[in-house]
Amino acid sequence: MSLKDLISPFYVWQRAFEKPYTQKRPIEDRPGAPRYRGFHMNSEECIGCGTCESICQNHAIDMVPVEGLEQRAGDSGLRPRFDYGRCCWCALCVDICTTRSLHLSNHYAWVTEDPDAFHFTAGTDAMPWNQNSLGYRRDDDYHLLVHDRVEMQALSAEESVAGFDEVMRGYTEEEAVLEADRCVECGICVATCPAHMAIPDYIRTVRKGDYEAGLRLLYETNPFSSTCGRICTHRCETVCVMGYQGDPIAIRWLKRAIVDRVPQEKYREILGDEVEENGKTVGVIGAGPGGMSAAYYLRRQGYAVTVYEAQARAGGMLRYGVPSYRLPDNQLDKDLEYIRSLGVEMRFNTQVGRDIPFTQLLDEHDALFLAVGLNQPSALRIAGEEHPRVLSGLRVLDDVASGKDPGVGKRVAVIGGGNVAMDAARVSRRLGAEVDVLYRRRIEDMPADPEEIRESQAEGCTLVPQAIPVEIRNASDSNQVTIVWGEAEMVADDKGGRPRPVLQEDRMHEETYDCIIAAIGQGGQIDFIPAEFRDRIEFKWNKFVPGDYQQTGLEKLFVGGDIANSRADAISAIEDGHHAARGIHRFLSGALDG
Amino acid sequence: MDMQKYALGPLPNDGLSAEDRDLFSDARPVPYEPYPVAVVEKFVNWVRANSLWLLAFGTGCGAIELNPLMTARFDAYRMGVQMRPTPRQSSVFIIGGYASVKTLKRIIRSYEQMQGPKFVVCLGICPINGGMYWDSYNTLNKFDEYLPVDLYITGCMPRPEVLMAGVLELKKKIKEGRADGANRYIENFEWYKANQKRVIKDWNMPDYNW
Amino acid sequence: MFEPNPPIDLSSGKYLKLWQGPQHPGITGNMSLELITRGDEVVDCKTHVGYLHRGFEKLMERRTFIQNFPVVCRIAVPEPTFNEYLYAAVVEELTGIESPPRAEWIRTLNLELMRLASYLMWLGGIGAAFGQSTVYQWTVTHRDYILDLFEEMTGARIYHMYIVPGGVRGRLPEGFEDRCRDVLNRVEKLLHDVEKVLFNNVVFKTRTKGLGHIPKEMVDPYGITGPNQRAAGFSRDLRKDAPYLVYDQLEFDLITATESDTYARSWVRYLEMHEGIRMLRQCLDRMPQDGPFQAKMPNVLHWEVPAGETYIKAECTRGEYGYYMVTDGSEYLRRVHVRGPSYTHAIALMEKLAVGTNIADIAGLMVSLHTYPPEIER
Amino acid sequence: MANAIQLLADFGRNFTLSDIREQRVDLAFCKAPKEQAVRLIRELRDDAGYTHLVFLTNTDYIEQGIFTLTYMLHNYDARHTLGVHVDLDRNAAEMESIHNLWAQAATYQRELREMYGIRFPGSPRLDEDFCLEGWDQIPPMLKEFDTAAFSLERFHSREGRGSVDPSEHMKTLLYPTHSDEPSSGGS
Repeated sequence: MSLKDLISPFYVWQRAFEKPYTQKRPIEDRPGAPRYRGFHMNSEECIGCGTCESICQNHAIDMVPVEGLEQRAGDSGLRPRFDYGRCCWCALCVDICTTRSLHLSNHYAWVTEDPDAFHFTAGTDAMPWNQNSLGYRRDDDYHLLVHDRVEMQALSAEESVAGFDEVMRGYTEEEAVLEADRCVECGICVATCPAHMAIPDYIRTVRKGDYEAGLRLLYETNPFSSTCGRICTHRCETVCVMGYQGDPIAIRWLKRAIVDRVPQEKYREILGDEVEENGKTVGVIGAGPGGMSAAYYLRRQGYAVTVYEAQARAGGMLRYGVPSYRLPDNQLDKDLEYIRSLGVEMRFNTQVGRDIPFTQLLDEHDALFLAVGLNQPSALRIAGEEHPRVLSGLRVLDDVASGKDPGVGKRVAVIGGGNVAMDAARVSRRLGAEVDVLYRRRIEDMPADPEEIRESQAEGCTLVPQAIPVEIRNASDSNQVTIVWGEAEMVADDKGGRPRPVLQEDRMHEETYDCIIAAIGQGGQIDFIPAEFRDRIEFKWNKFVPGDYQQTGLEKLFVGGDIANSRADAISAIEDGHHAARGIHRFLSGALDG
Repeated sequence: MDMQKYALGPLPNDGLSAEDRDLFSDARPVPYEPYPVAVVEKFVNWVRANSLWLLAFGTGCGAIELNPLMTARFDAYRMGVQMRPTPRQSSVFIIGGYASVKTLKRIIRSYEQMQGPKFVVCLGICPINGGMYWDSYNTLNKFDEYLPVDLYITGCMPRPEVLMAGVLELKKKIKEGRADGANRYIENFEWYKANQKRVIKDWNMPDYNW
Repeated sequence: MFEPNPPIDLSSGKYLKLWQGPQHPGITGNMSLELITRGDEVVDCKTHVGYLHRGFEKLMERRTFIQNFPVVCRIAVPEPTFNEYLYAAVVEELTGIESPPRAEWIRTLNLELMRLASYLMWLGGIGAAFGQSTVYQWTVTHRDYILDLFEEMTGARIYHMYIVPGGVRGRLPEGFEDRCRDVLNRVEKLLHDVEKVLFNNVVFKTRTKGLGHIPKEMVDPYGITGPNQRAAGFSRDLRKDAPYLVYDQLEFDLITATESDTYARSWVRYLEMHEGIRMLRQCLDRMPQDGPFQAKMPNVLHWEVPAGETYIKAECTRGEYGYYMVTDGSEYLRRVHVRGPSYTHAIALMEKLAVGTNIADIAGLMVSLHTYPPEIER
Repeated sequence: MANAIQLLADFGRNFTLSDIREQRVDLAFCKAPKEQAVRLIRELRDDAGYTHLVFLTNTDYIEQGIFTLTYMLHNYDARHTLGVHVDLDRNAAEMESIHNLWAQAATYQRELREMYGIRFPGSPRLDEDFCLEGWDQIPPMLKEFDTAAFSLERFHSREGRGSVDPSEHMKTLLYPTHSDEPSSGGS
């Protein structure tokens, strides 16, 4: 024991003269750090996808309906409700939040005597910390999700424009798994898909490599999976939650990834479709996606189905309106052949009204499903449009699909901005023409798929937006035609609608082409329905307005497809067919009164 | 559980062995009666609220933030709070987060040994609804099924600042005469005991630890 | 060497059975010692644990890999980051993900700060166990300054949940380095004070020298690691022997002692705190300021880790901390085992060392072994 | 370390070692038959420098009906860790005790007895409670023990919870009739 050891401890007194460590007012003076993981906040961007709930290891989050939320596409109407008897403030919910709406405040104090009080819905309940500006947010360089889409192999623009080979080559198995892995399986897309396909479930089968299970899921709602895997308008992808911070999941391509890996010979065995005849017959008018979809689901229920088709082959607009570089014939046939293999009777070259009267069908069958589509090109409604060098987009596509040369010439103007316009333009490119596409509004307003727009540009089509056709004149050469068009300015709509193009009279142009392809839309034709029935059916703008289960006022008649909906795409027609099949089944089994 | 058993007479103490039974009391606890004069009771409550002695029993991970609370930086002593090593001297039992079944047994014994008036404060999420360990086979989910709780402080971990806020809230409750957990325990004694014995399978202690 | 302590006949009346814990001021955490004493002398000791058992290894088997990330830090409350790092390292090894260099530096900084904070807490504990409560007041307060650093770096004081498989969760905040240096200076100054007040203190010296001597030949048969082992003269430290993170790029000395008693163990830890401060300063000076801090990850919501098994260890304040994991290719792990040094220090070793000790020294002896019950029972 | 594999090959002359696998340069695994394991471990400790028992644990392979014990040994001089696996029959899990090789082994064996029901005859205090107290179920670490269900049944969960699935909710809200009734076929 040394003297130093005895004295040394008294050093402690030196500290007595230092400033005290004590926080004077700890509660007020010590807010959480700027990054503090305090209580939850949620902003208006939340769409209620429930990914926060999926990742929460404590089951601290419930997705609950919230009153008074505005109904938006891709918004489930649910919001996360937190249980602060469970939450551990790990903030994984913040990290995984697909819209980045969820974050934490730096507020941390909640003391109460009621153990049942620790629940609140973030963002909608008024909590004391809702105005806090500090708190944990995900760092921009830190991700728990994969935001970039796996690009699909495609033909180069030079290769694709040289022929009618399919442009998109499909995912390899590895690519498909990687892309499927990005899905958070929230299911927000299901409501937006017109056919309400089980999207997260079939994406999961891709991830697991179980394509047979995937095929079964696809056929639950869509017997045109090979087709839709290629040309679907994929409304689902517009609401995909992954799109808020990166690319939406390539849902359409993943559907294709399933069907491309299952040969058609194995469909029957995998799907287990056994038909037990129930003795009732249903007639289907139109062998497009709507009609054939109805035929499939009706046949599966045991109905004897006869399909009446005006053309020589089935497929409708899919065959005659979609070029084969987007949808090869054999892929369409894969879908159609399977439906026919269940024993659907096809009557080709049979136009109702011309070859067989409507009333006869009504008498012969227990119910009728009508999906004749829109096949009358809309008129441009400008002077000179009956010029022989003004062709319709549909006719051009039809000719190409039937192996005929539409004779577009070397210089072509396409009028329109929809998929038919894009297809007509790209087909013309493949036939060797220089193509200008005139469209009234801006490129971002075009109703065509963004991919189609992008690809048509890559293939060398010139897009001329804000161009309003005014007049068509004879050209000096009788094999040519001249168009007069004027530039348009976009004018904001006072009523809150989308901006309107207004013709600028002082900026007119005149161009001469070998032909003009008009592709501004199509209309329907319903003359074949006898007048005595028409009074009982509701129409609007020459289109059917179906009731529940696609039924019309004429009880036995169900309608669907482009002629009965406003969306006018394949997937909507497919759902119409499926839904009508449900309706017909209910009708014929007495569950649905007329 | 046979509810009547307690209500009718002395505590059965049937978890104890025959020779141990003599060592423990079988008298039922009695609820606290407030002073008949309201002003006196109010004064007594004020006194109680300003001298909260915590039992130094770190039952779970919440104990880790009690160290800063009781040392120089946050210095809860200035609020009349101090740690006591024995239940006999303590008035506040802090349940530091999750309680395992094995610890619950010790918590009950310690709590019952505390002299009234006594208060229970639960820290963290686990005693509220299971928290992090909501699916664990060894931790309780709802602590209020086993002992009466006067105050909950959520968080994981609740910071020392919140603990101080909790102390202030508890003081307020005591001053208002609403911190009656101990009485609730006695008034619903059968219910609490039944819940305790439902999870503590080897009950080998007296039914009330005087 | 492993013979159980001789049986005691309690009915002889010479002995007293005494429970130290779980509700007892002289116990480290929620555990208990069942002591048999004869007069002041302990003649038998049994450690009882399980008061904090939450079944982590079971819970982790039913959580996905990302869901386990917030769980693991709770396994050792005073020192959560080692769990975070080891869990991340195990998952990274099994998946083949490599965390970027910047993340490795931040992780090292994080772990060394944690070591310093944990040692400060311990220093307070050993002071308090021998009656020097002033040291406890000082060190807990200074630990709080480090917790402030953690709060601004990670967003939480205790459960940081910062080292995530693949990297770390965020960059260092603006101006963090300066504030960190400032805290290190304060802690360093404090340590010099503590040396005067505690380590030169005649009471402390008298009571701790010779207390709880661990013979060198006991070290391996009892699985003793960390400072307890180094105080017995072994130059073994995983940061030197199997460098992980960026320890091979840092300069630090391995601290050893030969006396192997409570004082030596305390002194080894004391010097290691100085080494820790030295390493932290190097981290702050040499850390890369840009570059990614997270590797490219798959979608963690359904993260399947390939089948495999591995064991990764790190040097925590108490010794060898390790994670052993078996995966089977699914979204859930098949088995994880957490190896905490307290498992043997607090049970096999403590039960042996307690015999023959004065009952007043039991608390100090326990603290000198530096044990955390939650890592024993998990 | 290349000589770890060499070492195991040398040991392989006296022991039937299988599944030798090098995970890292400083970590390898092998499997030994139950009868030989303890002798192997003793020789590894005494002759090969594996003096440190890192841990002893068990993995439940319920599908194959086996337990796999892992004895993790460490050689400080060679800086090498070796995991020795031993398969046990899940229905009659019993293993020779190593409590006389390492002091902490008895604790590990107590834990394995409690958590998996594996018996280690001769191990001290084997049947004393370790972590649990008054446990009345099957050992909790067994794969067939459902801890969430048990927790819900015994410890209850607070009322006032309930979650809605986003896609189901949107279906009820937006297209309630668009689904096939169970009777209407489908696959």
